[in-house]
Amino acid sequence: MADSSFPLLTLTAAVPAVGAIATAAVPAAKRELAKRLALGVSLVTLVLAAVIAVRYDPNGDRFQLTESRSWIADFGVRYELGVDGIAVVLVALTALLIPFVILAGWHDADPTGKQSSRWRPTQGFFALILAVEAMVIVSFLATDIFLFYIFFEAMLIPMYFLIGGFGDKAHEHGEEEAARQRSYAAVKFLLYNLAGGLIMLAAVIGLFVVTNDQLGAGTFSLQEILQARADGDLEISTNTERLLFLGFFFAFAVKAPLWPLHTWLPNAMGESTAPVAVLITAVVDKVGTFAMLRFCLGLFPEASDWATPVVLVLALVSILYGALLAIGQRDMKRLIAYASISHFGFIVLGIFAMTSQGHAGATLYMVNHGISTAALMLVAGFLISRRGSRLIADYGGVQKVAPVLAGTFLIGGLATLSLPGLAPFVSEFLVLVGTFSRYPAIGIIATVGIVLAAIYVLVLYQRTMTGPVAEKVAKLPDLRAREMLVVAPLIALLIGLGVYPKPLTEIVNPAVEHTMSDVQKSDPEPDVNPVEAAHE
Amino acid sequence: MNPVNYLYLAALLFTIGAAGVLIRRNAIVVFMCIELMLNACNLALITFSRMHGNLDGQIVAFFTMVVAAAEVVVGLAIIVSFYRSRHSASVDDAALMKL
Amino acid sequence: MESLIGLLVAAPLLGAAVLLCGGRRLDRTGHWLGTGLAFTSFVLGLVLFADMLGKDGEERALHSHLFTWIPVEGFQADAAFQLDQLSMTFVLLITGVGSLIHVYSVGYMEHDERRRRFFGYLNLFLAAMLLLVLADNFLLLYVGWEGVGLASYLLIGFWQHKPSAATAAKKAFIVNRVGDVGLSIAIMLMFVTFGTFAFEPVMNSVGETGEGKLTAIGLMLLLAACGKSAQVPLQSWLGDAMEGPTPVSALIHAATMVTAGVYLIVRSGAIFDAAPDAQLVVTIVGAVTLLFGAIVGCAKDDIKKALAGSTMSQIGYMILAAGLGPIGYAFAIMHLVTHGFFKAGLFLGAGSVMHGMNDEVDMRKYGGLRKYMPVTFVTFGLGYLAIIGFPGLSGFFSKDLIIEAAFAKGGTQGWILGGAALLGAALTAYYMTRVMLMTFFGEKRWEADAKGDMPHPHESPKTMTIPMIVLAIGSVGAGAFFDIGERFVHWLEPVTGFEHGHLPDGLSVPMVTGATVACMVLGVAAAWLQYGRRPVPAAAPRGSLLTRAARRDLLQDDFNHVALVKPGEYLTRGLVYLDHKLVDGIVNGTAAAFGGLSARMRRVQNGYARSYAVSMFGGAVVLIAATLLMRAV
Amino acid sequence: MNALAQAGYTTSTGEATQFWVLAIFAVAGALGTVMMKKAVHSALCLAGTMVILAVFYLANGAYFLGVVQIVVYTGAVMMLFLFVLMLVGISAADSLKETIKGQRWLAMLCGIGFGVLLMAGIGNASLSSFEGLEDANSGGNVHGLAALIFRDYVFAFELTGALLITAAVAGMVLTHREKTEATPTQREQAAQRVRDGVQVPPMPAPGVYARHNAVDIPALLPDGTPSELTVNRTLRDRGQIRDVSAQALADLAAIEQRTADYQGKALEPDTGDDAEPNGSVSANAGGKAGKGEGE
Repeated sequence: MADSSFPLLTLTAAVPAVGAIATAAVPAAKRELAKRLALGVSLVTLVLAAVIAVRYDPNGDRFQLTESRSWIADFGVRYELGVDGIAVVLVALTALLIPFVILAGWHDADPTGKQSSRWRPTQGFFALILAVEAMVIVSFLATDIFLFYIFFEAMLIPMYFLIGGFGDKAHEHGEEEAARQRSYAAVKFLLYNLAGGLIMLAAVIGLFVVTNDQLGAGTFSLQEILQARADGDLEISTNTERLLFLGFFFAFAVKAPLWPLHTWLPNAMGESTAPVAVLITAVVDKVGTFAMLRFCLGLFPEASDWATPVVLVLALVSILYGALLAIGQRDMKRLIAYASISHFGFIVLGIFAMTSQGHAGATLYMVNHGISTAALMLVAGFLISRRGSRLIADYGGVQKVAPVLAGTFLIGGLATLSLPGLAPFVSEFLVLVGTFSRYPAIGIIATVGIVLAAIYVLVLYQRTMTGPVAEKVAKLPDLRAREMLVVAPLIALLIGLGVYPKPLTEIVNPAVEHTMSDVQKSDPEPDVNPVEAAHE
Repeated sequence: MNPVNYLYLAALLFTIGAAGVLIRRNAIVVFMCIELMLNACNLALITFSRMHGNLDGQIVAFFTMVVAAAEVVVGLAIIVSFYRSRHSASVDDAALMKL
Repeated sequence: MESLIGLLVAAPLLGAAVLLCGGRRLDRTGHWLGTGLAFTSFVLGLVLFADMLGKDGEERALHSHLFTWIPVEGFQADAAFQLDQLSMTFVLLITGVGSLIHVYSVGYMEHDERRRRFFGYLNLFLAAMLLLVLADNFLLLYVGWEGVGLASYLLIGFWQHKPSAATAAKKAFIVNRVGDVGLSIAIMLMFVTFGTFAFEPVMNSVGETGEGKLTAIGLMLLLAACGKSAQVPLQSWLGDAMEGPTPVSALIHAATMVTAGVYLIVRSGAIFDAAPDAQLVVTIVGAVTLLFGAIVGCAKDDIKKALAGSTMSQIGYMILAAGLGPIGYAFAIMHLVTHGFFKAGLFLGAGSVMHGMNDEVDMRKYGGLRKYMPVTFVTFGLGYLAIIGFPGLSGFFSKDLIIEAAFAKGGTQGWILGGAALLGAALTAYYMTRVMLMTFFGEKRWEADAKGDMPHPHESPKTMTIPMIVLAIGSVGAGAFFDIGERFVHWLEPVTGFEHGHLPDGLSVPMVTGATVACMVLGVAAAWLQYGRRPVPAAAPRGSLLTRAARRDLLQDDFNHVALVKPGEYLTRGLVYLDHKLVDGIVNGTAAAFGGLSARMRRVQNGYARSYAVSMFGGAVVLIAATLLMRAV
Repeated sequence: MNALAQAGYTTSTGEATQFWVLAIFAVAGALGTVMMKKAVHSALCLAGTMVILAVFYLANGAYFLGVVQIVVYTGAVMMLFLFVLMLVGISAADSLKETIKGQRWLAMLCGIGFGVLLMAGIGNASLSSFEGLEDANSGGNVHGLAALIFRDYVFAFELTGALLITAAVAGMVLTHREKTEATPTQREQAAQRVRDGVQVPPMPAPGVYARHNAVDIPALLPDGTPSELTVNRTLRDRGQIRDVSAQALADLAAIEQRTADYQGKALEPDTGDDAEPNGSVSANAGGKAGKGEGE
């Protein structure tokens, strides 16, 4: 598709940004208005994302709907946006999840009454969520590395306030302990990601220097660098390339998070409210894995190849380690967090398996994991908000008093253990096949992860939902209309994408081929040429 | 003799002055040491102007003197008012920057 | 016709969706809707069957390609169906027995307020099971495979308020997951080896690859089969699965789901034929399990657990047969079908007994029930005769054929396997006679249940008795019908292939048959001596070491507990501790170190202008030094 | 000077000798400025150094600046310093004992390092060649300067003018003390003294009972101990109190001895009535404290 004069991508990113400002400006008394405004804005963004997905032509150029303006001319920094197939689905995922996050957090930020009337937590909460959405979308769209970097880091600020300012009040040791844990989690989140970002900044500058030396004029433009590499104008020396790769990868591994850089995630997800936790794991962290796929592999193919063994082992450790720790948790939100760590391990595995199944699987995995974790975590959040406790031990027999809640929880859980027929299975199996076809041993070990997944999900379900009804649970109301409105579409998506993922794969496949050509890899051939099935 | 020696002298005086600033506690003496440093600079400047054969160095030295005079006025005034409030002229008594 | 295949799966799936999402308004009519849809797919199955009979041998297989499921570079997964004779057999078994059990459940679950959901789950199971047997590639089969696992999980744990039920359900799912690992690895291996995992291309190109890979694939498939069909070493879940409602035990854990493993092995027969080592392992697993299950069945006082042991053992027979290759495939399936009839009948009978006895399951508290529930007695008795292989009834034919085939394998292997099969036959006779005697004969040993009211046994309602009667007819006649003129074998031959086994010299068919009957008589006699002549003690005697071990399922759970569960718990606890102390500790330690460092460094800020001036001056010195160095360089 | 024009590298031996002689004194003066205990001596040393520098200016052909140096610095600025010294007086700040740990050594280290580096820098700056100021000063040094100041540097010149004025104003503002309330009348002072009870009578005059009444000699109390209250506070701060009490006591003892001899009896009973003067001493001490607060 030709470079359209109409800046659709900019608009998509600008709408939530403006919406955030508008929401923040709503006067204190008009709390409901702020909520509705935020919801409306997020829906508009969703529409725009849908338009992008429609306008995107799978068989067209690699980057489409591109926009390019000069920004900081002296350093060749440009305001460059563009989408490839992977970015399209991830932008769609983001735009899709935010309305649910907002709906689920409808009452999370209502003022408790203790504060003065000028206190406007609600406005702040929803404004911050929209701000995060805007930044995430830009970082998915940016094809200029410096632009990406800025938003990759800027994301931390609203997230910091969302975690530290609007945490989960439910804590075994009471309110002020909760507040303490919350600020600890927020600071931990910030420091980890800042550390990663700092190292990445060094690498970004290094890349600029390299391009400056070799291309004459330094550039941050992904497309230009890829072009130059393809034409052989840009020859990065092995050591430099490896250093730069490590600089980028570290930041993404913190964000993703990969063992052993993961410990911020359980704190952050445990202490923040369920919608914010979804925001962290389903939206923000995806930027990390996405960036691995786009920047690490795209810019430094040889270095990626060089680092592959180590990264694969780390991913494998994450898978098993996360699952085992999930089994050992007493707090359901922390359990889901560790489960996410395990899933991120799968995603990284798929990325660095360097097979097209692995890459397609990893991309689908990002989407599916987003949806499934959102479903599970939001339902858990509803449950916690009813009972006021995150401890698994405080529950039991919920299935008897709130069957619908229990049912949705079970479906979310089954999606998390990637039951065939639900979306995550497709991606997980693709990742496993992709890994197995190049590294059989690692593939087999990773497959053990599906047993562990079954254990932590079913143990969680058994302890909370089945058995005799625990006291304080007996009076729990079932899901309300608003909550159904949040959960039902997610479940529908899980089933729909599980049965018919073709629309996604069609968008993703060409981008995957591009990435494969970036890393100059081709899939291993089967021993026996496949005999075409009669009915093909 | 090469006039560079003037520069050596200036350097020496400047150093002595600086050391004085660091060592003495009496604000007035500290001030004198500063004046000493300024004078050392002036000597250097004037030597330069002689070396380069133009008067700009002297002009700068001239301005230095003027500024130094102004500085002395203000500085001494500060010392006086400080003494009024603290009954002391020791720079160590103005240690409010301590954490 | 092809389009009907889709409908076959769609009907129960629709039922599940409607019943589970429908809400309370369906509570009154829901169960009939579920039953109706089950029958719908049964009728569809019959229609397709008739159509299939219209054609001759090779053209009977139908294919219908719905849509491309996962299209990724170099990876094509289709949602496509394949209906050949093998699938057709299963379709008829599943839908037929399934429909009957739906009807039975209408009566059995009458007083359960969650009956609607129960039927929803049953329909879900039917859909998944049909998908499993109709899929034309292993990945789609995998979907059905885990689908039935899910249904089984939901139905075992249907009475979730009972912690034991919830635990049993979880155990069943997780153990099955272990098997699923095998299946998925097998699929990956196929993909890597053949570049595809659809049945036809894989089976056609088996010859073009090495035996090593085929053996690996075969073993992985066997692992999957062990998980699903409760074969050693993954058998531990089946006994606990009896926590579910009895119709579930009848349908899922006797007739259909647990036989999926046999289907898998027979379906991928080509692979096993090319990998003799894998085949050998299959036969060994089968033989071991058939003895294991039988021994467990001999010691259980819980009627359902005793039947579960028997199921395990009978499936052991099937796996053994399937491991024998083309000699045995047809017999395995045949025994599977007959077993589907009589074992389902037996379970339904047990359910009917429990229905009359306030859900009492301990056979020591039964006794003399034949007077009170005649229909149950007769149908159960026929099933009993069938399973012990009473001449003329279906079990006789199918089991006898398997034993012959086992001997026909030839050599020491043949003798060992055949001997095991014979021993199994004797044990079968023993434990089934034991069940029969303890339940229906002797004097009554009823006790008041926990709520203190005495059971007054009565015959079950028509909705329950009719299915039992139908199944009883099946368990009487099916064997003869199949075996006469090798009808069944010829029916399956185009799919599984068939070759006549040749008994080792010194053995002849009548001798084997005679031996089988003799073993059966021996078993019955032993049981009668122990339980028929003298009264059964109300409290179980301590018994021999073997008995006690068998009561504890031959210590399988204890083994798993010691070998897997405990270490796992320690591992997770240790990791949680490490994650907190080590990984997190390093991070927090760094933070603390910086804090302390800065606390020391602020001492420099003593507030004296002069010391600040010194640092300035020092800075100046450094700068000058630097400049000079720069100029010097 | 003309000789100097040809020989572009060295200066006349006269200047050389002058430099070497005076330089020594200049350095000595500078050192004195730093080392002298009393600020007044430092000031004098500094003045000396400045005069020598003025001579060097002249030798370097900066006639105008040389004169200005003498007039402005040695004249005005140093006088200003002495005035302030007189105002502030001497205080404990004068002691050369270092109070900050390690300060002196650090200062020394930095100083030496700085000096060495600076000299090294000058050393390898290869400033061998230089031309004198003959042609620059051809029209007279002052004219040359004036031409520059009022043409090239006129703007800076204006600025410095503004700066000077500002500085003058600042000096006034800083040292000026606004009188907020009316000075208390004698009556009010008396009432105040009675109200706060300490030292009700006026301060004793210096030198009472003392040999002579110099202003720096404290009065002696009846028991002969000196009362610091009677000495001006500034003198007290400077510690410039001449204590003659010992001698006075000796005299007292001698007188009593004489009386004793005269009456021919030993002097035991005298010790008993020391209580009252002791009391007065303590009262004085209190009064001193009271005065301290009153300031």
